[in-house]
Amino acid sequence: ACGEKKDSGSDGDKKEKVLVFGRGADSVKLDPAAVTDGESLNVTKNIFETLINFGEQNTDLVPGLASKWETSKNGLEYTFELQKGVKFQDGTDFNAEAVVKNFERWMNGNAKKFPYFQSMFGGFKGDKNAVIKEVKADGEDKVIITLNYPQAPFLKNLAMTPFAIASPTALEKEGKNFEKKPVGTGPFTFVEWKRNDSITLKKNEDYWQKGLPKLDKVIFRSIPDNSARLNALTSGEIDLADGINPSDAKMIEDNPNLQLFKRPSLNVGYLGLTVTRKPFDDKKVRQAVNYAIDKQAIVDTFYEGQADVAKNPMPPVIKGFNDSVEDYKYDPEKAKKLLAESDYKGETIELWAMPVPRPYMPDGQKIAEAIQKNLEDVGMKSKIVNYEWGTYLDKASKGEADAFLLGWTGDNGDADNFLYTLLDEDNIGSNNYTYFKNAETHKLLKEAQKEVDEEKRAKLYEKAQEIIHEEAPWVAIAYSTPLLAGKKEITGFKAHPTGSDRFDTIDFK
Amino acid sequence: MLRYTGKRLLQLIPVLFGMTFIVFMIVRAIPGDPAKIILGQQASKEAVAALRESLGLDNPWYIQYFNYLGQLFTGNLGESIKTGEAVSAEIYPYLAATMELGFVAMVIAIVIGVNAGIVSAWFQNSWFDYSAMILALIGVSIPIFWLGLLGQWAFSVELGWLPTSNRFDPRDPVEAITHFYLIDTLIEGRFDQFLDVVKHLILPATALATIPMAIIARMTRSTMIEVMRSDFIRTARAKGQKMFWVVYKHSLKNAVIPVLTVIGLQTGLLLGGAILTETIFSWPGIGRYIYDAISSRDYPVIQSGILIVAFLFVMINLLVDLLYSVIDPRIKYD
Amino acid sequence: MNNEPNELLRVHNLETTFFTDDGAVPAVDGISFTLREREILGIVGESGSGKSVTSLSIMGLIPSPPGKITNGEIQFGGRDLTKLKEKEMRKIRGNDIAMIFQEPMTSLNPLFTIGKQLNEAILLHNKGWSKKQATARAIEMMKLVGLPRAEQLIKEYPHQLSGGMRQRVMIAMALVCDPQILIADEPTTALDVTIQAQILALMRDLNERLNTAVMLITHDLGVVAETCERVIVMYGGQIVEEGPVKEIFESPQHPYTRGLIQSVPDMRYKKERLYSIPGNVPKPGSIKKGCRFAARCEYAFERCLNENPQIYHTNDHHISRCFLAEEKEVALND
Amino acid sequence: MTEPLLKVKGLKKYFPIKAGVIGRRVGDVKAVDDVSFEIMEGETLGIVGESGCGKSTTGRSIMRLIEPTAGEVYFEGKNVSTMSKEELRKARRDIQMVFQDPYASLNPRHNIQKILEEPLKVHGIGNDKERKEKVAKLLEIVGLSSYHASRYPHQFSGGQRQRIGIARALMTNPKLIIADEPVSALDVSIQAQVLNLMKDLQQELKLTYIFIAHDLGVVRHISDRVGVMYLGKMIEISESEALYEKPLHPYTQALLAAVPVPDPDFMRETQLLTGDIPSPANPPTGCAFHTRCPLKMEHCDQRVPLLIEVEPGHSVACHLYTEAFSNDNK
Amino acid sequence: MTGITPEIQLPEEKSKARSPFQDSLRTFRKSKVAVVGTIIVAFFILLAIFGPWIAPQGINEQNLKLRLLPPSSAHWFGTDVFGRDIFSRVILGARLSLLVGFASVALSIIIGSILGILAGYYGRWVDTIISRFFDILLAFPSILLAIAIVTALGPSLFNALLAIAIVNVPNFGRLIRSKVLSIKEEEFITAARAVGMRDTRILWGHVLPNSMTPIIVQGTLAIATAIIEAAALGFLGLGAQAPQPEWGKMLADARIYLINAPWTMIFPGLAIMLTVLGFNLMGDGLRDAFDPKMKN
Ligand SMILES: Nc1ncnc2c1ncn2[C@@H]1O[C@H](COP(=O)(O)OP(=O)(O)OP(=O)(O)O)[C@@H](O)[C@H]1O
Ligand SMILES: Nc1ncnc2c1ncn2[C@@H]1O[C@H](COP(=O)(O)OP(=O)(O)OP(=O)(O)O)[C@@H](O)[C@H]1O
Ligand SMILES: [Mg+2]
Ligand SMILES: [Mg+2]
Repeated sequence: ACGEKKDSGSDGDKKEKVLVFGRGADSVKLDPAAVTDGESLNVTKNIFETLINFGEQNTDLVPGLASKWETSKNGLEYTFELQKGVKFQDGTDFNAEAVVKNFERWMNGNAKKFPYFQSMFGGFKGDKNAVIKEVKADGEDKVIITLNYPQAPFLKNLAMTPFAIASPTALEKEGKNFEKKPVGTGPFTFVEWKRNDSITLKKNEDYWQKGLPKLDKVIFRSIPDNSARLNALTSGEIDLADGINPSDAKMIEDNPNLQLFKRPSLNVGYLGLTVTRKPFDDKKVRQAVNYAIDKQAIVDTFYEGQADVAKNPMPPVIKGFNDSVEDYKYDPEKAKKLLAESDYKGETIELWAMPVPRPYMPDGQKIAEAIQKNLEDVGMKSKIVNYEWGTYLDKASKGEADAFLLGWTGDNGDADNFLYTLLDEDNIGSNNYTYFKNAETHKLLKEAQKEVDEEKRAKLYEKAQEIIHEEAPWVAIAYSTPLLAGKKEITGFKAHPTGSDRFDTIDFK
Repeated sequence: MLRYTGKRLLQLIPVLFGMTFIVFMIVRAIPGDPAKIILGQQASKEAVAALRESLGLDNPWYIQYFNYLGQLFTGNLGESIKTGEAVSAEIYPYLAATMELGFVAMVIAIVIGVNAGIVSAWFQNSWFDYSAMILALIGVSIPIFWLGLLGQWAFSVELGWLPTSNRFDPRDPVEAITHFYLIDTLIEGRFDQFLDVVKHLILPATALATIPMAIIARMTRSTMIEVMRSDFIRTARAKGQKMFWVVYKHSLKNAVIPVLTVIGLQTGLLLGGAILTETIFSWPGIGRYIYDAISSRDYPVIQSGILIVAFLFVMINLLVDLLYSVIDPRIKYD
Repeated sequence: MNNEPNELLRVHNLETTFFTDDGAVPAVDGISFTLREREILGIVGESGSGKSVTSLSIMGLIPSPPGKITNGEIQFGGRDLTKLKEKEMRKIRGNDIAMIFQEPMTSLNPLFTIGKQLNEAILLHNKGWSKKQATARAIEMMKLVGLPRAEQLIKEYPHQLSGGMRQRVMIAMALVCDPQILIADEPTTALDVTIQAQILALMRDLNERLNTAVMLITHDLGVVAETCERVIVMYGGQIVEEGPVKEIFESPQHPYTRGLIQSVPDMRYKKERLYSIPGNVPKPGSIKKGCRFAARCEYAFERCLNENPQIYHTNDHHISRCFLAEEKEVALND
Repeated sequence: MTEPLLKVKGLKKYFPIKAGVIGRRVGDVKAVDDVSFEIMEGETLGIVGESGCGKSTTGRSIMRLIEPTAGEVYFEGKNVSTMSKEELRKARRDIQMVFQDPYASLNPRHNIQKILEEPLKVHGIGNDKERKEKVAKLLEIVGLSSYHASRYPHQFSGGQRQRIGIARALMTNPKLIIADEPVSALDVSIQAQVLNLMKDLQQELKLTYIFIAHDLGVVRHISDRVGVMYLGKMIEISESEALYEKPLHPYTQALLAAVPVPDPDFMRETQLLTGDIPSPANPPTGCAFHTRCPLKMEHCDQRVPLLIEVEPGHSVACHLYTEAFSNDNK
Repeated sequence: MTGITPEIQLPEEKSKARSPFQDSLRTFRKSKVAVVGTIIVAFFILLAIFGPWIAPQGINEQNLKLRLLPPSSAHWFGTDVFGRDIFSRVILGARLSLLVGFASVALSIIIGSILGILAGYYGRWVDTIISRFFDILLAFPSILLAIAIVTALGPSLFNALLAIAIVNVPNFGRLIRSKVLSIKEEEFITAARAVGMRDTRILWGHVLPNSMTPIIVQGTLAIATAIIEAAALGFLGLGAQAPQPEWGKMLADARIYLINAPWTMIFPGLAIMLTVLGFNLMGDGLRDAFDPKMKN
């Protein structure tokens, strides 16, 4: 594919700037709307753009392909004004028609084709829960989206990488192959994909934002093992590495050739206590477990300090975080007392340990071992249980675990994406793994979904967090700061809390 | 010969059938819902249900099996649940990667193993014999994943002599023609890239080669010793032939069959060991392809991947069988 | 003495020992004899008496380890073969002294054609010959040993030949370089009687026509009687009797020889009871004291159990290792 | 004349040659092809022939250790060929076998006691003590000592092992012993011991022997009658004296002529045979011997000669005599 | 008893009755390789038995303050990320590895023997079916099959053990089948039949005991392989589970500390290697002793 053969760039004054980014897995498809995995989205983020963008290192909304937008009073109609003079990488004009075509494509799809669309916008054309009613062009540069019912985080959803705008020409021309030959408006153009090895993007010379991107080429290389990836960084085979073990942070900081990047936290790692199962059907037991676990020690040891001890089911950066909730202190005595008062009879519980490292929990196995010890200290025996990741999620979602480690990374930085998704009865059987069910919180969360006023909304969430804290279906463990590491020469890299990074501002010193 | 090949192929049919069945049953027994895994943690219930249906996962197992068999007959290995690609279309680069790695490992194992075995047998009970056999014993006893990690640590991280992982330098990617990069780089006349590919191969191939090398060395030695005791070797020596030729011509050819058998069997070990090696060295091969597919419950990929590897293994052993008759005129196949 | 043909090979006090796990086994324990030009010398003895070890010692082909020539010399062409370097020994093997073995089935390399194996022997000692010349010579020799269709046979493999044919090939191979000595170690034991008769006739014939001296090793007294001129009888690694065939059969001096001759069932007459030597053939090295045969000997007396008899000459060409022969020697000398 | 102890009629054993995917039968090795003979009680029948001519197969087929393809075997008038498995097992008490290889025929893991008392156990004879006594007695009989009973086969020499093999065959007091080359693996001096032992035992215990061997000298000494086999067929059978003095079949003549005689003065008269023994998988047509026969006649390669009694007690299968015989009777 | 030729006794050495088994043991004891192997194996067996008394610490005595300490006099092999004593864990891990090794091989031998004997002795369609089944299982690279099986059963040490056992069944099955077939052809079996022995008795009394030594030899070598395979499964996260101190699992856990704390992975790896080496040496010695044909 990449016709030009260069002589390792040693000669010539204009040295090519190539960034090799090492990551944990290969992408699945390069059609952002069709995938759910971070590794696909991470690449498409650099090829495509969304109407609205998140802020540089937060989830505030800033203009993307839409330069301006307006919301109607009832929250049912959104008007977007588009950037002018933008072209897709294949030369197609970006305009309202293109946007409509994209929406039409999604809305006519199904859950298999566009899973995120289903999750974020309730359904497809004709579905009863579908959020979007219709999308219309209003001239060349204006798009109007009408909703069936108000959705508070609608704009945030739109800012998510999956809803990036693809070239309608390419979509038509490539058909199914589009997922292997993506064309967007983004700073980089797709070049080549070697499965399970690397994806190469090159600079989009006609990118509409002047001066960007700074790199000539970005190569995404998959190196599944965290330590192998770090090895590759140390030996100079890659320039930037994702998924750095907290345990390696110190070493990287000490290494004069490397630098550490911290991704602002948009996640929470927790120990779920399935409230439908003995002994966790007893609130006292759940609270006891909360007292029993030495979260600080866990954070210090397994996150190597690259995390904050958590107290709520969502991280503090999200609007609506209730800071006045007072966390359960590490207090084994109190835990013992509570246990003594409870129905717990000393049975051995199953403690499920996550088999794979995730940003919110770098080493579930080891954390489980530490928790096991904590519980043992207060008289609760546990057996560590392991399943392969897929099975783990599947079984946990069926409510088969007693206590399980898990976590969540926010998609769009909205409280709804944490509290409702993870702890509302509507999501029992999917993401509410603890089967927590509470009439009050249900009411609060439902209300908040339709509340357009930000402040009022925040209050509702704060209230919900208080109840959840008291009911204690989780032991919230940590808000972690996922780590990346790169060569010293890298400048302008800002790791994004959502986990999808734009490489257009990166440069080499 | 042709007839024998045909006969052997025919005999393989029931084995292949059995294999499909076993693989299918094992794969179905793996707990976990692929739909859920594909859609990930964030997916909604509806999305999962819809996907299950469209993947045909709601059918009873025997229907699924017959569908699967039916597809196999038409040469269709199914579609990857994860990528939506036809497995037959996407598997080749992985297969090529493993075959290249395996081939190089085998060459290392055979060249060193056979010669070490020969020299040990020739100079039985010499210091060379002792040290080679002790090394070989250690070689068969060493966990290759450990060896691989140590090698990676020593030669890549500490010494920086060799790359840690993958097949080539991503900054200067090899243009795939056959997906055997050793060949591709040569076709393209890129000698620098060829060297780079070789460098990438050294560590994983050596790790992978260790056990077969040790086993081959031991096997070669013991068969050679046996052969060298035989009457016809005495005859050859009685003619006044040089020991070197007695060893490398008369003995080796006779020792080759058991050694070949071992080599054939070792390919199985190699293909299996590839999972570990490929994980450690991020080698984009079939071992990792299958392993990843297991994590994502990508049934068609697991099934086809295992089957293809097993098929390859069976074929290699068939080839070994056929080679016997080329080497040994006594084995007459019809 | 003077009108006897010249000595070709003189073995003097040869001692070959195997150093095994169970200690040193003196398989050949101080034997001396000579082989003369053009004669057929028979060596008989029961299994384990050291016949093969003697012949392999001469060829310098004792498997080592565990075997080693521990004493004595083998004079051939003015040189002591036990002192020769391997390289010089190679020039003698096949060229000056050739050997054929007991098992025609296993003495040919199964993986090479007959022609190739014959050519190898020819080309080894005829530097500068072309393949064609070698093949021509091979065919000539094959015809000489009475092999039919020699031109086709050279393209065939050993397994395609019957035992008798293979033994003929072995003989042809031994004779291609016109050796002065042919050592035949039980060349017919594995063959059927009718075939054995053919091979023995051939050997006699070749001995006459080519003037090759033959050392014929066998355990069959019948074969000795029909083929040899002179015979050596071995027991427990030693020579117990040596003399002209006629004399040995007519008036055996050693009780063992006598017993051996008597215990052979002769096809010409029916005996009600066969003579039998009581007891078993001892393991070499197991008898430390006295005459090795004493325990089985009906004439044994006190001295036999304590003292190993030396060799006594009962006449100028007949020796016996028995105290009974002492008197005769004394008488002879008187 | 009394009934023969053993009567073999038209015994055949074909080993199929298989080929192809499904193992189609493409031919047969005619290891034993229509062999008939009789043995009287107390008699020794020697069977000789070159390697592969079907001697062992004959011996084993009689005991039904291999199922014969065709033919009948009568032992003491009972048809062995039609016996059930259980009857056959019982019958084997009376027919025992001694094997060629004294090394391979003894289970290396069992001591002599165990090896010898096994036949008794199998047939439920005696109690422990009696069995022990019997083992000791038989060890003495075959010239070993009772203290040998606790040893293992590998601790014996070849001749001793063959004695053990014979002792085992004698444990159940059999009437018939089939000895398949019992001395060919032994040294000459030992061979004589074993032959003498077998002869002594025969007199002592009124045994009947089928003595298989390829050594004509050995056979002459032990047999009353001798049968000569060639390529699966019995080509001559006669009183042993008659056979050795006046062999009728050209093959027998050649065979006798080929045996080396331990006498340097002995002069050979007959011409040697040429050529090799054909394969029983692909035997020559007509008389199997015609390819090597010095006296081959025109139709020898077409017609199979039948075994015909040419002189009293002396039968031969050769066209020389069928012609002569028929001519004589014209 | 007239006329019977007596066996004249040579002044033979008063050798005692020695079974071939005892003979083999003597050879075995004389072989240096075998002795070293046996010592290593015995050492690890002792560790497995007495580990809890020898080990300075328990399996899971965490002390997060003492994490990743390099080897010292207090912690000979250093500590892991939980501050647990690696020395103790390595010692206590011996039990798991040996358990998997012995148990899985025992299981495969039992199943393999049953199938192998059925196939070898009854022949015909029984043989065809069983042999085909073996062929099929053998057509898979064993580790791959084991991985698939464990994934299906769920990762645990027991399931790993089971998977390894299943994967090894055809090896033993085939060995025993071929042993049965070849022993069936041995002359002493014909002799037993000639004596009038029943088939089942031949099978149990002659065929099986004579198949034992190759099984023992192969079994010992298979234990070595099983230990490595279990470690590999542990390494892939499919075998033993935390906090079990299984060596492969310890390696996997230690992998991310390769650079910071190499001792965490050096010692468990060495332990695996040494144990496996011990079994291999012993197996070699046994083979040399029991199967002199293979001896060199
Ligand atoms: N490679 C060897 N290792 C140990 N001992 C050996 C070896 N070769 C021969 N011997 C010993 O030497 C003795 C004599 O053996 P040799 O082969 O010369 O006997 P032979 O007379 O040729 O007998 P046969 O008639 O059986 O061939 C044997 O008893 C044996 O113990
Ligand atoms: N189980 C078998 N399967 C196929 N062919 C067989 C079998 N057993 C014997 N034969 C063949 O039958 C023929 C006769 O064999 P048999 O063993 O009876 O010969 P023999 O006269 O005893 O020879 P030897 O003197 O070598 O013992 C041989 O050609 C042999 O190859
Ligand atoms: Mg010999
Ligand atoms: Mg036979």
